[in-house]
Amino acid sequence: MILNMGPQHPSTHGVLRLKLTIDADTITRVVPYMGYIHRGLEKLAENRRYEQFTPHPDRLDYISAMSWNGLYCQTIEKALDLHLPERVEYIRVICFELQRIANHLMFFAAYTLDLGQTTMFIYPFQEREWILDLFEQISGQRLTYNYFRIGGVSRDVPRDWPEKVSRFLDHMEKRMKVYHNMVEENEIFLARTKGIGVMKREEALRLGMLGPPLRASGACRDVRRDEPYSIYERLDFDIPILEEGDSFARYEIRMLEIYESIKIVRQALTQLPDEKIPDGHDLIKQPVKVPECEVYCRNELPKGEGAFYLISTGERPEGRLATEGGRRPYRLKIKSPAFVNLWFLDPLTRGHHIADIIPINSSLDLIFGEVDR
Amino acid sequence: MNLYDMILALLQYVHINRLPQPWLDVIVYAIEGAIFFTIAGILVAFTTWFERKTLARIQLRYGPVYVAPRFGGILQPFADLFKFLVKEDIVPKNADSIPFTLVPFLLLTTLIITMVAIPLSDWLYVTNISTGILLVYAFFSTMPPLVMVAGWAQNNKYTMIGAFRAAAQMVSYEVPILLSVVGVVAMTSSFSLYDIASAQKNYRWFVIPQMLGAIVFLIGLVAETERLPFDLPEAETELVAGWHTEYSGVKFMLIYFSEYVRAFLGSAIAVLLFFGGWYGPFSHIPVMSFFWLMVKTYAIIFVIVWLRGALPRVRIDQLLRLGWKVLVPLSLLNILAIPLVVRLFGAWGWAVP
Amino acid sequence: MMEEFQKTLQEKFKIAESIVVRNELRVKLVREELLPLCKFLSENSFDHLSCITGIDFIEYIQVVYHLFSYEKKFWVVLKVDLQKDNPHVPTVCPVWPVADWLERETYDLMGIVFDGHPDLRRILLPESWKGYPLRKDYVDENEIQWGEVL
Amino acid sequence: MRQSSGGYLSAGQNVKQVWEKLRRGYVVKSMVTSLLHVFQRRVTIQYPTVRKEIPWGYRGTLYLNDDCTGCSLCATICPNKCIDMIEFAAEERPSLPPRLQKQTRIVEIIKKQGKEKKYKIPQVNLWRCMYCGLCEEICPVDVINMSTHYEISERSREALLLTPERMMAREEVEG
Repeated sequence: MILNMGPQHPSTHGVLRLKLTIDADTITRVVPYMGYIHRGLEKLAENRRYEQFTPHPDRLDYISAMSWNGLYCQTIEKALDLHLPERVEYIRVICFELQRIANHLMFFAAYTLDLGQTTMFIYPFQEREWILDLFEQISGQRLTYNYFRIGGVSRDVPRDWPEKVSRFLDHMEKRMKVYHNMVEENEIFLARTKGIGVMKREEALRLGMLGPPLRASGACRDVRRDEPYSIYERLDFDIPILEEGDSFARYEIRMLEIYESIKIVRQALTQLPDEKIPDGHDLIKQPVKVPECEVYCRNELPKGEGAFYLISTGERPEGRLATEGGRRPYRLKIKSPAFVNLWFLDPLTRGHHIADIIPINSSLDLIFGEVDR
Repeated sequence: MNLYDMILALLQYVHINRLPQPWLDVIVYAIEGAIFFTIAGILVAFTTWFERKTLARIQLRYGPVYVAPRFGGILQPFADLFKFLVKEDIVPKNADSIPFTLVPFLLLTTLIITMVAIPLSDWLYVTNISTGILLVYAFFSTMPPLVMVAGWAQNNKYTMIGAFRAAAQMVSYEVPILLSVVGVVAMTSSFSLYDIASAQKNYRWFVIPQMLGAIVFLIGLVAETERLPFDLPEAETELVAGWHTEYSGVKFMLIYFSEYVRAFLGSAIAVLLFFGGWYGPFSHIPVMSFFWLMVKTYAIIFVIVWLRGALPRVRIDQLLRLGWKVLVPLSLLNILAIPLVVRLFGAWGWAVP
Repeated sequence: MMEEFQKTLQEKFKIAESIVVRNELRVKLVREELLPLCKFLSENSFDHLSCITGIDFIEYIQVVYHLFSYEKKFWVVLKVDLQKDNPHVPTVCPVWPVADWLERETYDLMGIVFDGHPDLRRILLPESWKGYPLRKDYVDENEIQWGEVL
Repeated sequence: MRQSSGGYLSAGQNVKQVWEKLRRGYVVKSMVTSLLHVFQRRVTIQYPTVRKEIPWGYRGTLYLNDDCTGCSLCATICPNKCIDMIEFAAEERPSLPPRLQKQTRIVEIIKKQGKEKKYKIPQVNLWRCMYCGLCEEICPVDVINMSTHYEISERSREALLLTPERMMAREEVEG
């Protein structure tokens, strides 16, 4: 039988359509259809100036807008060969890691909700809400922050902000125990997720999985360590690895990453230098003009390795296709981790029950703004 | 003095008791039924509010507040009722409209009939039927075929899968439920719920001798009423809304209401069978006996809601495995132990046939 | 290390142009050489295909592969120039399975045909879509102009 | 094909497995944890009656000050092109309500330049705005600003058009 799941289905996390071929209760094939919220961001980028495009990467993965925004700014800075003030780098890393925590909490809430544990939807949201409050205080928005600018941040963090963050981290560590009790000590949860959708290390590497699902399969690949960007070299943190590669491991790896992120933010807060940094008003006065170059910049986003590939032709093409003398990208390719990880839905779900598609789909942590772009 | 006598006395007061006996019975039972169903209906409506409010508290939310804000939104069920009544009643184009329309009504009817056998207190009952518990389960088990018909009639793959799941689940959980009751029935040598409850006077609750039976019954109850963690037939993240996906408006309301009727009646039956019925301090006062039954029933409903607040959903194969491999053997074990239990607890004052 | 690798590649394959920028080894080659080179790379620890990009340079279309080696810690960027009117390139799916959807996306938005791809359909746009939106000469007939909306 | 239900276990293994699960508490820990939350403070906010505190620098709807020089920088930076520049004659040029008016530069300029000159003032199509705040940042005279007003749902698109008069009047913003 062919069962059509989505695009309006409660557990497809946005607008994903899955065409399931099922044999009684066993899935034999899954064909995902996406593109329902394809907005053509790559084409959009070709028609925007560099500084104009900064709000748009937020809309890629609206659950971790900070990370995408930062990645975009880093790409342009790499092309311009800009060196940022220390304080900006530290603020960015703090924001990246807080965003990672927020993203994983959101993942966690959605995951448990999909398995029917409605209460666990709202518990992580308390902490996520707290992070949103922290971001709201620095950026003025709660979801699509548009906080980073090419060469800096839109405004310096308030004086008491670092202290608020560290208070949040203390709270977060305490709350982790509650999550542990609610989920890992729950045999029904374990029965639903352990051994479901197993992908072992070799296969995951061969097929090219990304991000936390890959690390849950036992491969230690993290851009923060393998190709350090920003100030990650100076910080001391571990990359959590699990061997099992099932839905439960994909959940657990994120919980471990939250602990690591807390560690990173703590260090960054203590090292945060005090200096005057340019704010958005200063930065926007200088038009961004990228010379002829090509840049591939990637980050470890909460959902995996994401990248921008920027082609700038400088002043070259003129006429209708002009890039305003290097003020617009000639081509900006967006590489999204969720797009790659969605591909794994088919190999992971084969041979499982219909009900198992829910934990597998959720454990990949997909977001369709990013898949469809 | 029970409800029948009260109504009879009332009729005497207004001098309508000169009618021949069968006609008088018809009138009395009609009035009795109306009173009983009104009370039960209000209680079930209250159950929906109780569940939403309790769940909200566990989840750190407020729950309904806007209708009767002073009383925590207790009139919300009636607001919902009006909302459902004014909603558009959609019959899908390709659905088989006659069974589609019939099922919600039949579903609620079968449940309302079971109320006949369930006493809500030592005076508030329609009639004392000698086959009480069997009658209740006979009507409860009309649900799987009705669900199958509904799932088929809606002409939707999700409803069909939901209906299959519902049927499989209910059929496999009726077995342990009925087997778990055998112990209680053997101890009182009666199928009547009124007699079973009456046998638990002086705090001789059957939950103590029939511990195993009570546990099996309660787990089975959660599965029978399709609550989390066993709400697979309507697992909203998998099957949208399970076997009643296409229902809307009044029909959906009937299904929704019948779910809560089942939960409420199931909990009441559990109390009557295992938790001492209406007996409690001062239960010789009629109002108090009703009060104690309600307190116990809502305590069980609270546990059911709490389970919903704490647990994720199991998978269908795990559910069936639990039913057949754990609950059925346990209830059989319980039946095997009856002679021993009767001898042992008979000595301590529990009802012995 | 990168220079050594560059030399090895130049010896083994016909490479039009290769330069080293930062930690990227940018290699330009003809499409006949692509598949053998990819096989060689994947045997030499380049198991991470990060991105496949199609770029419309008006006169020609370029397809770019970003490969990273977690052992050697540098990138190899393969570039193949294709004809504008009929861009064909062999698929790298057998070498890196992750290329499946990346190639489909490139086909969808840029119109590059990957020969031998198991399932080359549009992925983000509907099947009925005409044209390839990321090409510079793409004109959308149904485009809504700003200001018409109100 | 992978089988999710696992292989068959012997009776002894089965009992052992069940015992292990029971020893770990089965689901008791999560049930107790969830029940303990009953005693915690509720986290949701009863929105229309209770409101969250809006921090300084919130990016809400736009409003205008009197000093606009009509430089059009905001219109050029806006990524969604939602700002149009509207031309006004001197006497029609909207101004702040009297209680907010002070002797600003633009008033002097108007006095000096006379009434023939046209003045450009931004108009915002709010339904297209994404509240990125770039117009606020680029404004050289700090005229266009973002308020803390965020309740902007309307029944029509026309109602979302922030004309210069509306932006100057600031009724919604100060509410």
